[in-house]
Amino acid sequence: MPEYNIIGKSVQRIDGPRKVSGEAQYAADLDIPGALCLKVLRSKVAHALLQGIDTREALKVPGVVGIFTHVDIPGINSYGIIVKDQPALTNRVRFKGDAIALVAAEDEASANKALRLIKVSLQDLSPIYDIREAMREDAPAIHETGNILSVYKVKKGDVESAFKQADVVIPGSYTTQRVEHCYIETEAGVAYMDNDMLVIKAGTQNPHYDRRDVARVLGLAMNKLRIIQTTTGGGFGGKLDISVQCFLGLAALKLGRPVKIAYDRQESFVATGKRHPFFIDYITAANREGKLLAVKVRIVGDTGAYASYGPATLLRAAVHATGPYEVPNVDIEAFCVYTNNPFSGAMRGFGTPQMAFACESQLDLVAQAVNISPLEIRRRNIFQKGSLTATQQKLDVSVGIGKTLEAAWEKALQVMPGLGDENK
Amino acid sequence: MAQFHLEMKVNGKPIALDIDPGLRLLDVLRDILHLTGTKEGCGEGECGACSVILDDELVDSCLILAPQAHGRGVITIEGLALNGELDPYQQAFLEVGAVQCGYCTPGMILAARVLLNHNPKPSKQDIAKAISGNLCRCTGYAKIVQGIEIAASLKETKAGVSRA
Amino acid sequence: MKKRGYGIANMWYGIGNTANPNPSGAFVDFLDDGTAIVLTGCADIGQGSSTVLAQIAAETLGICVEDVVIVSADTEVTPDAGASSASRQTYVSGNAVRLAAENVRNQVIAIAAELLNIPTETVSLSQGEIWNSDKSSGMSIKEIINKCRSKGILTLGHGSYNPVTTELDPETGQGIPYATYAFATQVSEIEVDTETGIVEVKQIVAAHDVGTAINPQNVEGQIEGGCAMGIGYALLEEVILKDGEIQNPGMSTYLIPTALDVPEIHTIIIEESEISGPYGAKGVGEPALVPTAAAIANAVADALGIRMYELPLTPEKIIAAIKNRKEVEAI
Amino acid sequence: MPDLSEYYQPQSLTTALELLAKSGGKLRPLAGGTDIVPAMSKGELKADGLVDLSKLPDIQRISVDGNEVKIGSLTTFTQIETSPLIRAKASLLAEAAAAVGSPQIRNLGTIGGNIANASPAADTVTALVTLDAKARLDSLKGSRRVLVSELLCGAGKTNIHPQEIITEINFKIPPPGSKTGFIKLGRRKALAIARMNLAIIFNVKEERISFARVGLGAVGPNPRRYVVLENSLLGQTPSEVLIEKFAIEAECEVTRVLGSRPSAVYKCEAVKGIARDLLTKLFLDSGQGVV
Repeated sequence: MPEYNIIGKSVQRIDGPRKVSGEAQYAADLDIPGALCLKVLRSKVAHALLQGIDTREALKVPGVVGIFTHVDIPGINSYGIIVKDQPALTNRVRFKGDAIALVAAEDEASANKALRLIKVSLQDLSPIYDIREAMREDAPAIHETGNILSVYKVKKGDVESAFKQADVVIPGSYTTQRVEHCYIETEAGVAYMDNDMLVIKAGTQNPHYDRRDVARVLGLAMNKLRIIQTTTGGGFGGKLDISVQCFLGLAALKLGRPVKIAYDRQESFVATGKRHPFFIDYITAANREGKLLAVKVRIVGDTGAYASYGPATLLRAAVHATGPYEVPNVDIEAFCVYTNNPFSGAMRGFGTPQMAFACESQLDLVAQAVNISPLEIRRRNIFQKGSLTATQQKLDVSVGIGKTLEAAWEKALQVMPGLGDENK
Repeated sequence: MAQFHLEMKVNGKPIALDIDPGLRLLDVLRDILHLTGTKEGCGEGECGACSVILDDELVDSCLILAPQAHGRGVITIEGLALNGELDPYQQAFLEVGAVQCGYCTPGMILAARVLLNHNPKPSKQDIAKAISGNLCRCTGYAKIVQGIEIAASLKETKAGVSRA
Repeated sequence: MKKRGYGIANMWYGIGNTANPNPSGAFVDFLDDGTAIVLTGCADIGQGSSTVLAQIAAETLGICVEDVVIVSADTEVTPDAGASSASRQTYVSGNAVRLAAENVRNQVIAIAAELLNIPTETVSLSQGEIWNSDKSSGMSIKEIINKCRSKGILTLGHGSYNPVTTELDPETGQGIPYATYAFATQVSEIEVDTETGIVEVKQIVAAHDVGTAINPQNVEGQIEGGCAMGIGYALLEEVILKDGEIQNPGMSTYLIPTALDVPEIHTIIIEESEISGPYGAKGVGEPALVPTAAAIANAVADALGIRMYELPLTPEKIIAAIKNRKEVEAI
Repeated sequence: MPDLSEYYQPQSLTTALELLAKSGGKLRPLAGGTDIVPAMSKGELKADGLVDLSKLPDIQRISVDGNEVKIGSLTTFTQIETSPLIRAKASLLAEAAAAVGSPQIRNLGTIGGNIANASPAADTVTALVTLDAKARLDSLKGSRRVLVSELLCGAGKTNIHPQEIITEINFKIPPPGSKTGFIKLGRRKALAIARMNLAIIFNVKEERISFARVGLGAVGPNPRRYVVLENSLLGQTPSEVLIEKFAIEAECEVTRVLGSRPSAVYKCEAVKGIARDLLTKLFLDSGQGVV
């Protein structure tokens, strides 16, 4: 182990002093004199075609400076980190919360008043909230590509014959819930023109991606758009997607005036991505010594109205489905499926907390079936140096699972007196 | 709408303003006085990011109308550091790594200050209770609790320095 | 009646995007007064990446961390560092910053070797000085950079890094999705009230292999925060929909853990050095959360002797499961 | 931002009452504001104007008058929680106040506001109905005292007239030697709305329970006393068997009240847990909660 001067030292955070003093400026703290207030009109229905928007009454509200809809998008009206399927302002509603119109006004009260006066006529489409229904062949398609957005497979060996040879075969079906990131700072930002450069300042996890998609939506050259990340009050995956950026850019560009937007907590809930709810069917096979022989896993993830990070989440879930264990035979399929629910995207763990719940529950059930302890079944199956993963990747260096298992157990025995009793 | 003549002390300074009485204390602090260290997180008194000290007690500034603070004293995070020097609470938070995204930090530090004013030697449980109205999504609270413990000991050693 | 249970869960987590390029770039400008500016696209969203990148730059340049300024996440001046996601910034952007800093360091070393008339292999930078093997040369880094400037050489470095992965076969998924993996084990102790269905997490032990911990306090902070979020995931949190509409869009109805709901978390950092990582580092952001709910669910099953298949483990579900078992047993 | 056309901050009760009387129901009294302010900001509640009671003198006091405790209606939860008098004479009320929300909310929220808000789960209201507390309501026409339990008439509903202000809450100190306690069942340990709450007062004479009061909240539309449960304690000797019997009685009562409501399955079971916890504490901890 080389000796370092700074690596391995708990130096104080370089952003700390400004955060403890209250000086750190988060997006909503930015004060730009003369900035217009932006508000978004969001759909209250889940699935519909937009037939018309009448903004005439709303535009008469004193203080209202501009109202924008899908027809005002100068570039390509779609974005998304993986699949460009989400419109900035939509003409087809796919979930309760989809953005339909953007109001810019001198103050918040006028903007809110205008929101109430915008008349939207919609042709209802039948909504699909149930993922199994969405997967049916005759289900109405939420996007042109069909409702099954992606299927990922990880296969090796021969699972069926392993099941026949196994001493125990244990099935389990697991369900996980939709979760909100709930960072304490909600989405916010400001935008203004700096000569011919459009500048957007916002809380974000990925300014360079923002630049790519905002430039696309606004029809701007990428070098005419500057995204500056403001001090960001948590993300956890929820600030990877575009939220306020296109709205800010559109209004600043169209009106030539500085603009500001801040979601309240409710809008933050309604308008941004969630952790994917998963339905997991998991079958584990092992021999009587508790050595894993095979797993067969089917994962269905509800990505809601838009892809966001859904495909990446399901792919990662498939790749990690075995847990950190040697399993010679695997048959894993993961489906990322559209519904008319609020969209799901990236959240801390990207599909793996869901899989850990299923996989680790299964492991305890197998241990019980072959009458060994939860610790022992893990000891017998964890990756070692040289192990092959489900994708046949050989793990050569830095395989610390053996050490974490032993260290955690040793510490647990010390601090949890009750643990020793039952595992002796 | 009739304006309300609001007089209060903010961080020791007398303030007199004619305001719309529907403004929350939070709105006056942030939008009129530009004290943006006080954050809005939920708008319903759950997260505590907007906590300020009102006459020695911790309150959510999103839960009261500014006129309710009329004639009273308000301390915000900006009122803690003196001449640019951080106070013991702020120092302790930095030392133990109690700050991550920092959005809950001003409220947490003010909660710590109120606690230590009432109870100079709090137990871990006392601290957890005192910050139970301040939600943090980053830290898991452990280092915040530790920071407050350290602030308590710093305060004790620098009893004269404390401006509490 | 209150019943105690213990649960264990492991996890692994591939660092970086899955089987997809996810490069990161960085620039380093080493200035005449011995301070440095690092330009990186990496967004610090509270996890502490700017501090970690400053440490990596300072270590590589042989200066103290206070002499490094990080300019981050501004598309006009910083290179693309990809997303602050996939627990990748310490590993990927850390490598980019390390490479950029090494780039500059090598320039400084070359000039120093020339001036001191010693082989470059024995020259190193540390504590603001030029070292010849294990002895200080008495010459400061500042002096060398000044020399560079007077010769018309700017000490600028750039670096970029993309984790080594392969595509996955579309039918079998075979391939190398990630360059490296973080690992962890968590053990939880819980108490469940068989009448109120309330689960109280009493303690969590969390051992995480993060490779080299560049900043141990930050690593602990990530683990503690991850465990708290995992407790919420296991027991409290659920966005409830009715016909596609969120029924609890607020913090008074969508409940995350308070300071009183998070127990003592015993963190253990395991440093299984990763050869391709910056100074051996991997990552920790997401892994911190991944096994927590699984360990709690296993502990609840241990306490009750009933396996729960649906998250979150609400009091209602626990009571229903206990009743259900009683009915089954009665038959 | 709450849209207000009128805002008053009277310095005397008479002025406040005059304002309310004149407004013909348009003005609303504002106590701590913890419920009204966010509801108005979110547009869930509309009020043309407010009469802010925060500057009224003398309605933030806790005092004893003979065998009666009097609490000014604007007394905050924190003041109640930390009042030596309440802790000594009616510890269940201090415990209930301590169970409300968070420190910030307890510093602002008031006992009068908690009654007027009429939430089915209001923590201090469960304690107050168990104490048979009365509220004093003042208006220009005079004042009246009403049992808190009679003032409440459904979730979010009260019999308070628009011109009236709750000015005081009073209750008789439980008989000497009484034990009292409060327990709350919430989804988390702070900032939780009660799934259920339970308050108990009892007195033991010659080894038998001679006096008993039991209040439950978040079962029906308002917290109230449950005489059946009180009777199940009366005349009995505190024991583990009695705890068991009481828990089962509580289950029966909650089952009867909730019928086939979706929450019934859970609450019927859970009430046994909180009943057992609270009674165990009160029976076993000899010093606990003795008045």
